[in-house]
Amino acid sequence: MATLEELAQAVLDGDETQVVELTKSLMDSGVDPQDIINKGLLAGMDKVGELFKNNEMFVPEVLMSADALKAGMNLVLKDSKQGQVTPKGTVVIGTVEGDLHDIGKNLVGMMLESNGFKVHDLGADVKAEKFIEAVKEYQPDIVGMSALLTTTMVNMKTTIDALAAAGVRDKVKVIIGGAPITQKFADEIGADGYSPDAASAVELCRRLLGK
Amino acid sequence: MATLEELAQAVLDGDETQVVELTKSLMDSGVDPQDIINKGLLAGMDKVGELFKNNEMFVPEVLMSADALKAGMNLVLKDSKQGQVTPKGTVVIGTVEGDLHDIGKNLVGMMLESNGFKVHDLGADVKAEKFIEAVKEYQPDIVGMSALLTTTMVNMKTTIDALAAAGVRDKVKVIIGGAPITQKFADEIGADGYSPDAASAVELCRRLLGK
Amino acid sequence: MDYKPVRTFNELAVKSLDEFVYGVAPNPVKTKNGMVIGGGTVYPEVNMTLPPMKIDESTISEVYKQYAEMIEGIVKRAKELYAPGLVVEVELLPETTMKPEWGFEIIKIMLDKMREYEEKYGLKSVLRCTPNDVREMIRPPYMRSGEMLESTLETFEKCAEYGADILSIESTGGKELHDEALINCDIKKVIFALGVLAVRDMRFLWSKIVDIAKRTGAIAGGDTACGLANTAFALAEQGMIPKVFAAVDRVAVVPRSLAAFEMGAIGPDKDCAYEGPYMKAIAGVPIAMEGKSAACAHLSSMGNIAACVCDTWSNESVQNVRLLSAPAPVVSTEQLIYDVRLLNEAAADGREYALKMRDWLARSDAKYDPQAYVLRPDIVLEISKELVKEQDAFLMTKKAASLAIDVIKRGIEKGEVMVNPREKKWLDIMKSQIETIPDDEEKFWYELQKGLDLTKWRPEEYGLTVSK
Amino acid sequence: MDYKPVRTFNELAVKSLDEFVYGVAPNPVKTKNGMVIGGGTVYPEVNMTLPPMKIDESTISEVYKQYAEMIEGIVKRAKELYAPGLVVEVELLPETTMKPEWGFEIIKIMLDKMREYEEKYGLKSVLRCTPNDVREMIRPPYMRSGEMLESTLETFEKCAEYGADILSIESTGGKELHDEALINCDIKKVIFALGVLAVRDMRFLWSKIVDIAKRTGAIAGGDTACGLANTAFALAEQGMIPKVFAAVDRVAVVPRSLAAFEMGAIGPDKDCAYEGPYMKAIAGVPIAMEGKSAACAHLSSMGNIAACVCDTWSNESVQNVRLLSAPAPVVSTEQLIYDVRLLNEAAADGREYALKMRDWLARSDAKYDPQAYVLRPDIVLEISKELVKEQDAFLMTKKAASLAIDVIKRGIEKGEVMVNPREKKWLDIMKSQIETIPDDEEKFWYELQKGLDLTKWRPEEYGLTVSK
Ligand SMILES: [Zn+2]
Ligand SMILES: [Zn+2]
Ligand SMILES: [Zn+2]
Repeated sequence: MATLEELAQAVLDGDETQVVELTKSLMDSGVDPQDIINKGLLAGMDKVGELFKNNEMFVPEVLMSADALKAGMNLVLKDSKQGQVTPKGTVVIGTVEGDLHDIGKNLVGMMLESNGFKVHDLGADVKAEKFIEAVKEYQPDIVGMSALLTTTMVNMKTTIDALAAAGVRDKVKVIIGGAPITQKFADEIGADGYSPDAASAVELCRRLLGK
Repeated sequence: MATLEELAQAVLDGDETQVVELTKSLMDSGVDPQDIINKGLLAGMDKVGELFKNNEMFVPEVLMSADALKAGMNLVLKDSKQGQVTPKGTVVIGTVEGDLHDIGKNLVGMMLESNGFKVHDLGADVKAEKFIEAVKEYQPDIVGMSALLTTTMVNMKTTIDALAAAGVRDKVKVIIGGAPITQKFADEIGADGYSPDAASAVELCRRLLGK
Repeated sequence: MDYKPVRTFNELAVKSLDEFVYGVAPNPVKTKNGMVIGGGTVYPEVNMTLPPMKIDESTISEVYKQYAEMIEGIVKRAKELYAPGLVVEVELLPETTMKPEWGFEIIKIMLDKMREYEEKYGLKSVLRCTPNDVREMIRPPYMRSGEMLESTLETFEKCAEYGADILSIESTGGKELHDEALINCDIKKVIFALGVLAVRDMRFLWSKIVDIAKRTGAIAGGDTACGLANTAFALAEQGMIPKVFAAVDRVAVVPRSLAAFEMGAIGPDKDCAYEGPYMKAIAGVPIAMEGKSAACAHLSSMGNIAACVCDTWSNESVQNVRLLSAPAPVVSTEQLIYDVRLLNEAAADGREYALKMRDWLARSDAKYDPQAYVLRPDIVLEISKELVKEQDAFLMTKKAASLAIDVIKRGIEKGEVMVNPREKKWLDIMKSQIETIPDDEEKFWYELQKGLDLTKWRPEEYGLTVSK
Repeated sequence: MDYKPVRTFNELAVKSLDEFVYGVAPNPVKTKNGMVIGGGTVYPEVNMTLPPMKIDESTISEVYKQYAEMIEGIVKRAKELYAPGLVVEVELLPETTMKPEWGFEIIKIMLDKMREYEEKYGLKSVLRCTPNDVREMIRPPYMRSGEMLESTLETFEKCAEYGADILSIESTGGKELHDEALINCDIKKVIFALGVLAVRDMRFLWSKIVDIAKRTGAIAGGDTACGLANTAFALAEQGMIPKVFAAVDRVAVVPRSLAAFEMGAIGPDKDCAYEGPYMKAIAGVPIAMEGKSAACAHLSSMGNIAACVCDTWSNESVQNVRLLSAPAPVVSTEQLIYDVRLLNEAAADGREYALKMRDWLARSDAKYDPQAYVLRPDIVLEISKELVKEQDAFLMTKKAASLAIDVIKRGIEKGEVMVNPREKKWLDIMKSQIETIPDDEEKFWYELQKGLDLTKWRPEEYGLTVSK
């Protein structure tokens, strides 16, 4: 007989086939779908988040777990009265104007998605206006900006100022990251948070939204 | 027959005996005391300043030149209708509160004096109040602060703020220096100038007073 | 249009382990002012960048001032420390590449000061001019035409005409796909990105750069896979991907970076991606490397071993910020000069001692990290020897990855290299993925197509056509 | 009251040039957790300080946070790079010495984290606790009594009780006069300040510190003449005084720094003033040295040669500011670890190769600067051998200065060291000044008195009485 612990472990292992089988089996045994989601699937994903934060899981492993999770979720949601799982929050991300480095930003996006956030990725070399449009369109909880160059990090301030001028600064939390960024810089330009890496970015978003 | 060039050279050489002899000889020949001072003695000292700035003279050599200069000046002033030479400006210096490093500050003081400034040295570990008192008492053109520690440099701002609160900030120019100090920091705390070393400090004072 | 190599390498330039050492390259490069790189002396190579600031019309004069201040500090310290010669690298930023007149002005400021110090004090120095690969600014990028490419080439041309000695770039062909492949640890896509896309783009781009070098008398230096292997390295250092994956990626870029030399570049190769030792072994060119004295720019597990066969020794890049002692570029200059002094002193006692020094540098790091391990001079030669048997760049890339895996596995077995237990399975995963890659490039492309996100890059810019 | 040495040194501890090498001291020091300093391995010694910030009641918790962040970064990187062991030095600031409970809390934060890493990961590390010599806070200072002295000693005691492994200080006895003597290049006053004032104060202070070490089980490390010879060095580096003067001053501090070992300290000696090689030669103690990887703190002309006979290798001190890669203390940790890896690898091949490495380090710097030249191992031994013939510290100081002048002159003649032409006359000036110094200490004091500014210091604090 399948257990919720086994299901959590299968998510942690990133074993999609196993997750699907165990989920089915649990559903067939009449286990409460809420429990399958919370004590099985999401419990496994929480463990993933913890290991990733402690540098004990690699990104591709997290992504595999996220895929396995999704497969399990789809099964439960399709077959039960559970509505869609609401995302933990909505995040708009982008690399600031003039900066082409986007792998760090991409990573943050993927990790946020894997951890249940809805992410809108605006890409690299994103002008302040584009951030403003996105805030108006997607009404995110958080705007995340990335920069790798000392000459583009200053555009983070430009963007924050532009958000303020457009009257939307107080509607979102602004977080920033990238090699030259420090907490001090974040404080100086009036960002709400700074993260030194992708794993901490997930934590930071959770904390900012009180989740 | 002694020439003004020889006198200047003797000052540059820091040769006090020679300076005294040449000055006497020039005075005896009826050379205009103004010329002896400006084209002889001070011309030599200007050359000293230039060489020192270019790292081509050592401090003890500058001090010897200054002594030689003083000896020559005394002769001319004693024996002519020239009044006292007015100092180029008055400078109050000190190492800020909490900081014991004073050799750099001492050096600046000596170099300023050698170059014709009147200097009041308040010592090390100087509290803001002491700077304020000194400004009121000596009415300097310039206040110079020094710090070697990253933990005391912040007292430069405290001092500038205190000068403002005491209503004397706009009566003086404030200059700062010391290993951890940068132009950026000077700008941030509202200092009027920054100097990376003793030689440049003299230049800076001259520039600030338009001399 | 096909960009045919002007040279191919079917045997090693470095004939034996005893000839594989720092300061000496089989094909040294002589600069206009008589410095010989790879001719027996290791030179410091100082690279610097701006502190946090915006670059636009309103700040450009401040930008110039920053570079003037940096170069003054650098040559002054180099002179005070009696540097045997100096390479100054300017990695232009996107803004100063897109406006070639800005980039040119910066290079001019640097060169003028360097010449002044050569005249006044006899300090010999040469400038490596590295424009930014701004083709990436437009997404998906146009690789073979358009304003961005033109700006890059114009920057090269203008700077070379004024006397920039060495032309380099960190070109980004294949990066659109490689980034994604890295994060997913998908070695198949890595091999395609490097062995097909990156190689094709290198051949295109370097045919242009070599032309410019010929026209202007500049030296076509080389092109490190910074955006590729160095990204892998940074991700591994942060614990995002396995170090074994980064190590394999690093070896897999060899055919891509070799393409510059196949098209006529002659070195010194650029640092950053640490593939230089392979370039030296195969093409015999002198190489720039970076290690512990680049810790200001990034931490690494290759601080010493990177120096084993270097010809210039670099700090990667440092911001113009003030440290307690001096501005950071001056600090880097000092550290690099002391590092090369030591290397050159050992070599002055005879080749035997240079080899001893090399082996200590290698031994001190090789065992702790697979990325360091694949830089061990004997392993570089062992892998390179197999690679030159393969003339097709795509197959060479596949082979490079495969050989790297085998070597690391063997190293683990022999106890020569430490690999975290949870990384070991990735060696097997990579190995079995590689086995499914066909030997035919077109076939591979056909197979992969469906799984690729073609909104991110343009196959036609790499001479590829999409089926159906 | 007279503070009598418990040990005297009338022959060299290092018997020959072939025994004078990094990592190995005649009298190694074993720490509580089993690290042996001077027992064959060179260890990195990382020293860090706060970024720009105020220290008071309102910020002290942020101060603690800073130290916690720094030590975490340092031990984490040391562990990742498999450091063979680690020395962490905390130079407490005036504020955190004057309030011993603050200094204690900082030391506790560091030690707790270091112990955690030893337990969890087996990273062995020891802490060197260096309070500030706050006696200077009151001008003219009380050297032998008062609140300031008590705070310093209480800081030592509290930290040692909690487990601080090594006790050190950069004491400032004699500095009141030495500063002025330096700026005027007055070698007579230098010799008085060092050979009379500084030596007397060292004997007083170190009798106290050695007592504390005995009571607490801590190791009485040593006391570098930072405020003295390092000031000379900084002034010379800025071109304020001749380098030959600084070089002579550096040798003249030897008897002063030796006093710590005469009073019972056992090393490892502290870095900064570069007199360590003389301590090792004479007293046989292991020594900390700093060189190129301290360029963050100060530039120098001794980047390599400083490592010749070091037992720990230090970065002097670095602010907790963020560089592109990581916080600066982490960057220093990495650079030091790579430096010592190389030294230790060479030594692992046998003494013969450690000596080779030492000689390359020496040769690479010795010729360019007299301050480097007087650190050449053979010259250190040559001068030290003469110094131990002299039992009186004042006469030894006079002799040290005189020998340094002779050696530099000979070096210039033999073409072994480069000295700026306008510096040469200073060697003669110093030499003739020294010749006028009487051999009797009291007589010298009597002669000098009139020319001294006794508002700056208190003769009675050095056991001296003013005539008439
Ligand atoms: Zn790069
Ligand atoms: Zn680079
Ligand atoms: Zn010190």
